[in-house]
Order: sequence, then C-alpha cells, then structure tokens
Amino acid sequence: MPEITYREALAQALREEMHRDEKVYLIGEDIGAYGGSYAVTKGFLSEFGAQRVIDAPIAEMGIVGTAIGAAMDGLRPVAELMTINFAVLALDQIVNHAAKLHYMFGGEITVPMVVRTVSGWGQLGATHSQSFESWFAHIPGLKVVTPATPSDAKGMLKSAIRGSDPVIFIEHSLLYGIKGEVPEGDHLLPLVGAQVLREGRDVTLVSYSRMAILALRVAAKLAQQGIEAEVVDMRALRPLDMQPAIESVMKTNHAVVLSEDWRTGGMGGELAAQIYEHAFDYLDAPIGRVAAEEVPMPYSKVLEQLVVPDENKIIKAVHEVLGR
Amino acid sequence: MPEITYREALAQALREEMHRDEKVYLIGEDIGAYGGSYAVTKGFLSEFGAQRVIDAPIAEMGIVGTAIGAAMDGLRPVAELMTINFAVLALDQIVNHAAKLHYMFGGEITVPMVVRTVSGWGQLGATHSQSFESWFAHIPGLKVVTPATPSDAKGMLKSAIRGSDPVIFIEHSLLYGIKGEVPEGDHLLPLVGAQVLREGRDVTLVSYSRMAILALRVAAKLAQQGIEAEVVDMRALRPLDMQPAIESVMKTNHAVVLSEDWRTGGMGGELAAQIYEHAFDYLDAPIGRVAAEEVPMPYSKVLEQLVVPDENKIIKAVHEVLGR
Amino acid sequence: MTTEMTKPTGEAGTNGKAAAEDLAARQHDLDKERHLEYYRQMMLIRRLEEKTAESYTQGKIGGFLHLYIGEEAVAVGVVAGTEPQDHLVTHYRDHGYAIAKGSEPGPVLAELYGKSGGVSKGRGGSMHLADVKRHFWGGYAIVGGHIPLATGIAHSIKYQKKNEVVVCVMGDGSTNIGMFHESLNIAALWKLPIIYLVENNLFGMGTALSTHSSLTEIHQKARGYGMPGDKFDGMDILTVRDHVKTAAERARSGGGPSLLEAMTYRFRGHSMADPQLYREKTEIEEWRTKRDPILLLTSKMYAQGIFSEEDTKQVDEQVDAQIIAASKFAEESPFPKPEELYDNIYVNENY
Amino acid sequence: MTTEMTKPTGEAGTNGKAAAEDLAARQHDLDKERHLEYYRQMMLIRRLEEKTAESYTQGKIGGFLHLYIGEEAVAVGVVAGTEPQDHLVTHYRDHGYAIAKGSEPGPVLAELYGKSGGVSKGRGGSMHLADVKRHFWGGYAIVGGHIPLATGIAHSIKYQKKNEVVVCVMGDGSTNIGMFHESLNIAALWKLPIIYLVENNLFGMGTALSTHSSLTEIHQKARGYGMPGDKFDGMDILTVRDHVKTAAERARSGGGPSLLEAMTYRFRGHSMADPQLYREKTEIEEWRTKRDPILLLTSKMYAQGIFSEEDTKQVDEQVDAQIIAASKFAEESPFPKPEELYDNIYVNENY
Ligand SMILES: Cc1ncc(C[n+]2csc(CCOP(=O)(O)OP(=O)(O)O)c2C)c(N)n1
Ligand SMILES: Cc1ncc(C[n+]2csc(CCOP(=O)(O)OP(=O)(O)O)c2C)c(N)n1
Ligand SMILES: [Mg+2]
Ligand SMILES: [Mg+2]
Repeated sequence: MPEITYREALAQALREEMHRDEKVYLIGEDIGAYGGSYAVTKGFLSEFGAQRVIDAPIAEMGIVGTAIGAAMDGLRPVAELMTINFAVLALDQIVNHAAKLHYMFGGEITVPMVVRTVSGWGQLGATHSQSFESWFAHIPGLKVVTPATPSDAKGMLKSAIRGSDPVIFIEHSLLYGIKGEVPEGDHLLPLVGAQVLREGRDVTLVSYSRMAILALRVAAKLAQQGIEAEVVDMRALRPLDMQPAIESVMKTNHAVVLSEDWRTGGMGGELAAQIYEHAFDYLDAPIGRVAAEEVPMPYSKVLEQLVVPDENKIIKAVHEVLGR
Repeated sequence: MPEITYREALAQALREEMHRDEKVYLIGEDIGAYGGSYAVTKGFLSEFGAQRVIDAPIAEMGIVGTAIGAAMDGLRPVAELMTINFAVLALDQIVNHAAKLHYMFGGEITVPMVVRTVSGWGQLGATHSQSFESWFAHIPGLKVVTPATPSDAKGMLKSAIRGSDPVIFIEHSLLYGIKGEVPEGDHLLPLVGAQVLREGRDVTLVSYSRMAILALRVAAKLAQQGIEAEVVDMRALRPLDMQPAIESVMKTNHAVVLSEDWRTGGMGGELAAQIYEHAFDYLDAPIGRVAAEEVPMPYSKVLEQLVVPDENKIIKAVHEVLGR
Repeated sequence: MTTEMTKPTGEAGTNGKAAAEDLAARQHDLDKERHLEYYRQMMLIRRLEEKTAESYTQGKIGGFLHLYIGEEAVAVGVVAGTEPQDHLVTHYRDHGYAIAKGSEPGPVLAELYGKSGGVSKGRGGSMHLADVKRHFWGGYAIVGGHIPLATGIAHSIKYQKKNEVVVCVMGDGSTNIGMFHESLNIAALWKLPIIYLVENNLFGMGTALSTHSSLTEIHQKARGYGMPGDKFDGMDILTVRDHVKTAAERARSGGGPSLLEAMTYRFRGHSMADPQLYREKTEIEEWRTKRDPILLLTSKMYAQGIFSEEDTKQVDEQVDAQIIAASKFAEESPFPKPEELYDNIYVNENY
Repeated sequence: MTTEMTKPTGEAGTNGKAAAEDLAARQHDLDKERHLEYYRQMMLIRRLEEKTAESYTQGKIGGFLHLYIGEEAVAVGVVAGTEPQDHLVTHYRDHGYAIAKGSEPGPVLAELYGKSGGVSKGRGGSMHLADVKRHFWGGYAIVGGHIPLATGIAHSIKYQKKNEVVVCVMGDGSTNIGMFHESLNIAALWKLPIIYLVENNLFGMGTALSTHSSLTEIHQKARGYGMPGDKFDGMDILTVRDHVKTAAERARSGGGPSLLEAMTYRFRGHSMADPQLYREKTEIEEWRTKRDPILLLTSKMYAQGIFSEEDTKQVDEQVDAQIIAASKFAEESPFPKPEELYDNIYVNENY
C-alpha cells in the first residue's frame, strides 16, 4: 500500500469523489486560485474548473448556507471553512439549519453536505488557535469526524461525501504532513467506530485527531519505562462509539483522556464521564485528563508551549494515574 | 423581604444600575417599544429614553459587537439576545472577541459588558428550544451565570453590570414567573460560588437554572419516599465552583447531575467528570445523568415532553443510583 | 378548481365576428377563472389563519403563532407570478405561502396541531413547515437564516442548468442581518436565478422600519450589489404577480437576482403573544378598512365585471367547507408515536 | 520629530513685503516639516516590515506575518487626516497603522517576537497588537470581526458626546461578510462618527476582487445604507489624507459615517506563506516601479522643492537607526514568565 501524507490522502478522496460524481463540488475561501491555505486542493481549479472548485467570498455563513441549500436540492457540496475559528461564524447555518432540517421537516429534506475545517495552533494567537470539537459533538443531527491518520482521512472523507447527512470533518493543521499507508481507490470507512491503535495492559489513553498520534508516541516512550499503554482513537465524536474505550479500561483499570481543547466543557469531560459510568467498578484511580490550559492562546511561544498538551504532560498524567 | 418574580428581580437590577450609572445602557431587539419579548424591560423606554434603551435592528453580531466596542471605550452595555438560539449568530463576537481582548492585548483593553439571554422551550420547535450553556462554559475569558432564583437573578445581574468582565447571563423562559424573596436596593452577589439549596444525606442533585428549581421539587417528593436529597445549585458555570458539590457527594456518596441540554458534550458530563475525579473514593455508584434526549426538539407536544428532563426522569435516575 | 392557467392561446381564429366573440368569451372565462382562483387562495389563507388563531386560544396549537392576515396578496401574487416548478423559501410567517403553493389546508393545520398527518409530520410546527414535493422548502424561524439556503438552491439550479427560479421571502426586519448581505452578494456575483422578496410591513416585531433600517426604501439595498430593485403595492395581488413575473423572467433567462419590496401590513400582532404597544389602533383600522387585499381585489373585479358577488359567495362556501374538512383532518390525525422520537436524525445510520 | 502639525496660523502680518516673505518662509518650513514627517513614517513602516520579514525567516517571529509594504500611504494618510485623539481599529495587517499612530517600533517588533516588552506584552502577536493609550485599538484577525467593535466605539463617542472620530480599516475582501453589513446599517441609522476605510488592494488573500465582490467599486456599497462613498488613489498619501479629512470633518460635525475606498496594492504576498500563484510577477513589478507610494511622494516633493534628496537621506539614516534600536529593544526584551500565564483572564477575579 502506498505511503502518502494526510494532505495527499484528503486530496485523493476529494479528487476521486469529484471524478465519480458530478454533483460533488468544492466551495471555500482560497481553495482555487490560491491553491488552498493548507494546499489540500492545490491544482484542483485547473483540473475541475471554476464551476466545481469555487473560490468564495469571505462569507462563512454564505459558504455553508449556500452549500446546505444546494445539498437540499440534490448536490453534494464539500464546503471548506479555512479554520475552525472561522467556523464559529457559520454556526447558525450548521447548528440551526444543517443539523435540524432532516428531522424538523419530518424527513422530507436531506442535507448531504460535508464541512471540512481545521483545528491547530502554532503562534497564531488567541483568535486562531482554538478547538471547538466539543461544540459540534453536542449537536444532534450532525456527524463529527476527527481523523488522526492518512487512511482515516481518506476513507472517512469519502464516506462523508457519499453519505446523505451533514458531516463536520475536522482536520488538524499539524497532521497534514504525517505519512501513512492508504489504500488506493475506493477506500470507504464508516463514520463511527473507535479503534485500538496500540494494545497495552497498564493504562488506556483515549484520544482523537492529533492527540491520538501523540498518544502513540507517548506509548512508545512509556514502554521503555515498562508501562504498556493501550491507545484508543475515537475517530468520530458524534455519534460516539465508547465501547472500545470502555472495554480497554475494563482491562487496564486506568485511563487518561487527551484532547487539545480547553478542559472545562471540553471533549475530555464527556469521554471521562462515560468511561466512569460504564467502567465504574473497574477503575483503580480517577481518570487523568490532559487538555489545554484555560486561557486564550497567547502568541508568545514560551507561553503557548505551556498551554498545549505535550508528551511530558501526558506522561505525567499517566504516572499520576498509575500512582508512580 | 419582599417576594417578587424572577422577571421583576431582573427588571429591578437593570433599573437600579441604570439609575446608579449613566454609562449603563440596554441594547437589544424589541426591548423598548415592544416592551421586551419576555416583558423584562417593559416601561424602560419611557423611563430612560431611546438613548439608553436601544431597539436594535435584528443583527446579533452588530448588537454584541457594538456593545463590546462601547465597553472598550468605557460604557457598560447590557446587551440582550432575545433567545440563546440567536446567540449562536453572535458567537464570533462573544468568543473570538469579548472573551479574548483583555488577555490578548496584555490587559490594556477591558470589556465590561453583560449579554443577557434566555434558554427555554415550549413547543417552539427545533430552532428555538436549545441550551448552549456548555458552549459558553468552555470559553476562558467569559463569566457564565445561570441564576435559578429571583434573588440570584437580581444580585448576580447587578454584580455582572458592575464588574469589568464580559458576562454571559443566561435566564430561563420558564422561570420568569417564579417568585422568591429578594433584598431591596444594593443586593450584590458574587458571580462564582455554588450553593446548597437543600440539605440531605442520601443523594446529591447537582444542577443550575431551572433544573435546580426542579431538583427542589423532586427532593420534596423524594423525602416522602424517605430519600433525603441534597440539592446543589451551581449558579455559575464559568468559573465553576465544584467544592460544594464535591463535599456533598463525599457525604451522600451518590449523585445525579441534571441539565436541560443534550447529554453528549453537555454540562452534565463536565460536572460528573469533576465529581468522579475529586470524590472518587466516596462514590457508591456511577453518577446519574439526566439531560435532554439527543434530538432536534420536535414541535409536537407529545414528543417534546419525551425530550425534556422532568420530575419523573429525575426520580428514576435517583432510584437507579441508589439501587432501589 | 385549477391552478394558475398558462397564457391564453391568443390566435385570432379565422376572421369572422363570431370567432372574435368566441375568443372574447373564452378570454373572459379564462380571466374569471384565474382571478377567482386568486380570490380563492386569499380567502383560504385568511380563513385558515382565523381558524389557527381560534385553535391557538383553545390550546390546540402551542408555541409561537405568526398570522399572515392582511398580507395574503403577497403570497398569492408570488405564486401566481412564478411556475409550479419554481421554488419557494420563506420566513416563519409561512402558512399562507404553503397554501398558495398548493399545500392542502388539512396537513398544514395538522402540522400546527403537532399531529403526524402534518406536512412535516408534526415535527416542525407553525414556524417550520415545508411541502417539498411542491417545491415549498419551508418556513424558517431564524431571522435571515433561510436566505443563504434559498441562495444555495438557486446555485444548485444554475449548476444543474435547470430552468427554475427561487423566490426567497423575508420581512423588512430581516434585511439588516449579516446573512442577507452575504447571500445577496453571492447571488449577484454568480448571477443566480433568485428573487429576494421583502414583505415590508413596516415593522420587525415591534420595531418600526425607520428604527431598524438606515434605508427605509428597502429595495434600494439592491444598489449595494448592483442588483435591480423594485418596489410595489403588496396589497394588490395583480401588481405583485406582475412584478414577480418580470423578475422571474429575468432570473430564468440568465439575468440574475432581484430584490423586490412589497409594501404590505399585518393586520394582527407579530405573534399571538404581541400586546401591540408600538402602534396605534387607528393605524391598523385604516389599513384594514382601506387596504384589505381581498377587498381590493373583489372591488376591482366587481367593477370590471370579471367576477361577481355570486361567484365569490360560491367560493366562500367552498373555502368554509375546506376549513371544516381541514379541521376535521387535523383533529383526527394521530399524534406522533413515542417510539418515533429518534426517527430522521440521520439518513444513513451506519455510514 | 513632531507629529502632524496643526494648521498654519495664516494671518497676513502687518503688510510689508518682508512680512510676506517671512510668512512664505515659515509656510515652507511647515510644509517641509509636515511632508517630511509623512515620508519618515512611510519609510519607518517599510523598513520595519523589511526587518520583520527578515526576522520571520530567521524564526524569531512565528505564526502568520502579513506585510504592509506598498500600502504605507494609506496608514500614514489616515492618521494625517485625523486627530491624535481619534480612534483607529484595523484588520490584522496592522503594523503600519501602529507606527503611523505613533507606537514605538521597538515595542511593535518586540510584540512580534513574543516578548514582554511588546505593545501587547507578547500576548497578541503580529495580528493582534494594540496601543490603547494612542487610541490604536488594535489589529484583529477575524476578517470583519473588528467592524462591529469600531462601530461600538463610535457609538460610545456619540453617547458620551465626545468630539472624536473612529477610523475602521479593512480589506476589500472583508466587505462581503455579514458583520460589514450589520455595522454599516447601524452606523448610518444612528449617524455615528465613523469612517469605514477599505484598502482595496485588488485581492482578498488569493481571490481577485471580481471573484469575491458583486460590486467591484467597493465604495458604492455605501449606497445600500444611504451613506456617502468615496474612492481615491491610496498610493498618494496627500490624497488619502485629504479624503480622510473630509470624511472625518463630516463625522465630527454630526454628518455620520462614510465608506472610503483607497486603491492600493500589496507588494508582497498575503502573508509570508503565500506562494502567489494567483497573480503575475509582471503585475507586481508594474506597481512596484510605477506606483510605489514612497517614490510617488518623494518625486512630487523633489519636483515642488518642498524637500530634497538631502533631507530624505537624513531621514533615512534616522529611520535606519530607529530600526537598529528597535531590533535591539526587541532582542533584549525578556520573554513573558511562565507564572504570568493566567494573568489578565479577568479584571475582577472575585466578582
Ligand atoms: C436571528 C433572529 N433574531 C431574532 C429573532 C426573533 N424574531 C422573530 S421574528 C422577528 C421580527 C422579524 O421582522 P420582519 O423580518 O420584518 O418580519 P415580519 O415578522 O414583520 O414578517 C424577530 C426579531 C429570530 N427569530 N431570529
Ligand atoms: C472570518 C475569517 N475568514 C477567513 C479568514 C482568513 N483570511 C485572513 S485574511 C483573508 C483575506 C482578507 O482579504 P482583504 O480583506 O482584502 O484584506 P488584505 O489581506 O488584502 O489586506 C482571509 C480569507 C479570517 N481571518 N477570518
Ligand atoms: Mg416586518
Ligand atoms: Mg485585499
């Protein structure tokens, strides 16, 4: 199987689906002439033309709203919101509209739309370094996908496009460069279903997106200390598949949940609460929670490094949970 | 002490603060000539004039954004967003701006602003029946207040107006009519600090806003069954004061968290996770979670009743937690 | 009762006087049928709204109820000026549009009752009801929220090279919100086949036009997009129809979007809960007595001899019967079943 | 180096020829001083930007860096056309505005280095830097996000009956977003003392004007609000100053808001990361050689004899020295301390 980057995997998914179905089109800011702010759609404008690769005005509500409308009428838009920070501007369209229509109109309207957007940070300052996945995960009617690997990036994006529900597809800017094996052609993965990425008997690391990759790296380090960590990648945050995490904790009796968002009201609280609830009698210690410090992200590198979860914080949390 | 309604308590707070400080003004949709969609500001337009009671265009970003700007320059706006469903439209201004400015500009800018808004339901349909408190509670830089009683409504609103931080003040449409004792005049309450509303030894009900009132009613019923429930009203969701809930659970060894929002990613998960973490050795059973069913709110009364948490669901959850 | 007719064939026959008379008679019949149909639709809307008001006070309808009484000529004119395959997307004051677009009054009322026989199976309610097979995409209750959706439908039409037009209806108060701007820019930029039709009823809830909008000539907001704007009497169904038709023809032939402003007035409060502190009773009375769109049509038709009081009486009876039948349908329709609560969250459960 | 002078006193002296000559000489000195100050500011902005570009490639500056090179006349003209107490709110391409408004280059550069000596203590970075005591309320990185804020400051000014004006700067690409519309409607409706100044540099990131805006004459968007609109050469500092001054006087005297469009061009990419696939190198070269705002000013000034190459050389040296000093300041300024991480979340910790 060829090794390609997360970025290439996404591009492959988009390209294949666009070739397969004329009703699939892309819309977003600077996805065409500029080549995509993270270069995912580089070359697409010349390959598919301006009708199907639409450089939109800076108008997040307009981008998502017109995509919803087009989806209602049978097209299959893939809307790109340049970063998740700007998705905040489109929340009314996503939450009050896309998520509601199928249910609210008694099943008569469908919204086969994908919204691709990106989390991440890197001295981008307070307005440009946020993670809002828990907000989306809170909304019935949405599917929320957070792929960590190139294979998932491709396989889940293709399924998102083929499915008929509104999908919030959250990429991570610090993952675009990672490589992995990705099946060529029709590689379709379900949009729900957590997975064990690494087995271990001592502690379960529950995570998604970039933190799942970090968890793998940490697990390798922990192994050198004689700690065998099991890594569970949630992969999608709505619907949530808690089973693998719960089963893992029943085996390891210890868990640390990892996310990049702010702690209070973040994804980690929900994941922990469900594990506590369903593995109550199996836990030997409170679940560790590693998340971002609760401050607007400072620009200065020295402060930013304190805010974001890193390997050391995870290792520290594991040690605490294991009482070492 | 006079007994007044939650609505009157809010009106009192606004009126007193407007008389006290000319820099306080109100802005919102239909707060003036119409009298306020929930009649909180009825009579204010003639009392204070159109300069200080501003009927705004339907422009949620404009309402909140101009309020932030005015606050930056030293005024003390109280912006009303007619319901929390429309607050979704103003999230960029609230989250990417109000919450960030003080920190991001090194303390040089302050945003002494209050955003009043309302949760609730009552056959209003999917777009008009939502609860987004967990979203706001997730954001560093905001203060999030969810008063359950008339006294808190007045005392916390006055403090919110006098303080110099952006406060999201979430009322509940089904609470406006409830009555309670409210001190006259300068009744100022801190914006943080949970409280025990009723003592009990068997189980802790952890809640806020309308669910705290429901919890009190449920506790009375449970008492008749010989179950003594302790009711903790969180009162504010950011900053969170977990101490009273944790101490209560250390005593009762059982807890049920109650909220009106959707379960996944809602406030209950966070509250539960923190209780599990800090009262880990005291819990005799998993914490119960009562929240809304995870569907866009159906209009039909028969379905809506199934979605919202009610006394029976709470009682059932308590029984489960207590193993009865 | 047929729906809006196609144009009269118009060929002048052989040349005899009889043929000409025949043609005139045929023309008269067509005119009568067409205009009586407008009358019928307006009456049906009005009577249905009166029925909903009654049901609301009886507690059969919950939540917010926004009546369309007084504004019937706009909905009926919009549908008369467009084709059945054209699309309609409106704000929450939507019952009239559903009816004009051909929805049965029974399922519309049943929707308001929260019954499973409702057009949206009782899930949407008054503010969110749709009848997709008639290309009525629904009422939407977030002010301005439907404007991007309607624009997207128009985008789809253009993308798929279909010969259809979208009408997106909103109130005057909705033209100040960001989504209006984003949508109109996109529509003008991409030359989409869409008509933005503003029902200017002088108030957004209790806020007067001059308090909420810098430009009180709403149609002039089109100038910010290089789009044609047009203002007309929204109380005259024929005027509405003609202006909508012109804009629809422009849109259909690739001329892009328009912003239309129909001057109208709601005879009732914003919603059933409205104490109406913000306007004078005399103002309402003035409109009611002098500018009732139904009276305006009948007096014109009577004067021109196109139809008679006899005709309208007949229609009235039919309408009354329809309301009774609708009411019966709505009453008898069952409530949704509890086990259906989780239906229609997703299309693909396991994708 | 003084800041922008007040108007010359202008009284004609007694009446002798000597007095007149004296006046002319004084006038010339004032003219020279003023125009040389414009030159100085533009040069300082340019050299500082060049310095930041260098520092960025050296890894001393992180994140996104948006250079202002080529557009200096707009910032300097805006400040020249307004008063020191007037307010400035801009988008993320903000270094030039800070400098024009009088911020010291050292703390501006230190901000970009993430140092505690930065104007925003290293918390904001390139896209979010403010200097509030100078009424520079900062750069904002959410496109359009600052437009409502600036409008609110103008509202506060009117509310408090202050004699001040706000200038809100944005790019052409920012005029399509909802917040633009909501703000301009409110400002026109309430007649607020604000100038919306659009830097039309023909692109929003890589998207050309005609691809993003239905009206490419951006100032005509004012028509949607009944607001005056005005377009002018943004490469000519004197033109910018005069047009801004006119709008500021209107705003100050109760005439309400304006929408100004300064035609300009950025000589560099959108940010340091921009591969610039969307425009031709020749187009950039054309602007650089023929329309450089600094060259335009100097050639005019040399021709009119207002200042000489000698003068500019002197200024250049001063500017170079300032940049060296700024660089030293930024390098030596300490990083924020870890224990300060939670400072300035709230003003009132226990309220
Ligand atoms: C975004 C949003 N803000 C506020 C409201 C509350 N609201 C419902 S209708 C309405 C007035 C709308 O007036 P207009 O657009 O003129 O329509 P009309 O009701 O007059 O037909 C308001 C403020 C809402 N539904 N959505
Ligand atoms: C709401 C939002 N959407 C998208 C972006 C990403 N973005 C940053 S600058 C920019 C282009 C803005 O162009 P313009 O307004 O013309 O200003 P210029 O950079 O040309 O000065 C974009 C799309 C953003 N920061 N905020
Ligand atoms: Mg109206
Ligand atoms: Mg630009």
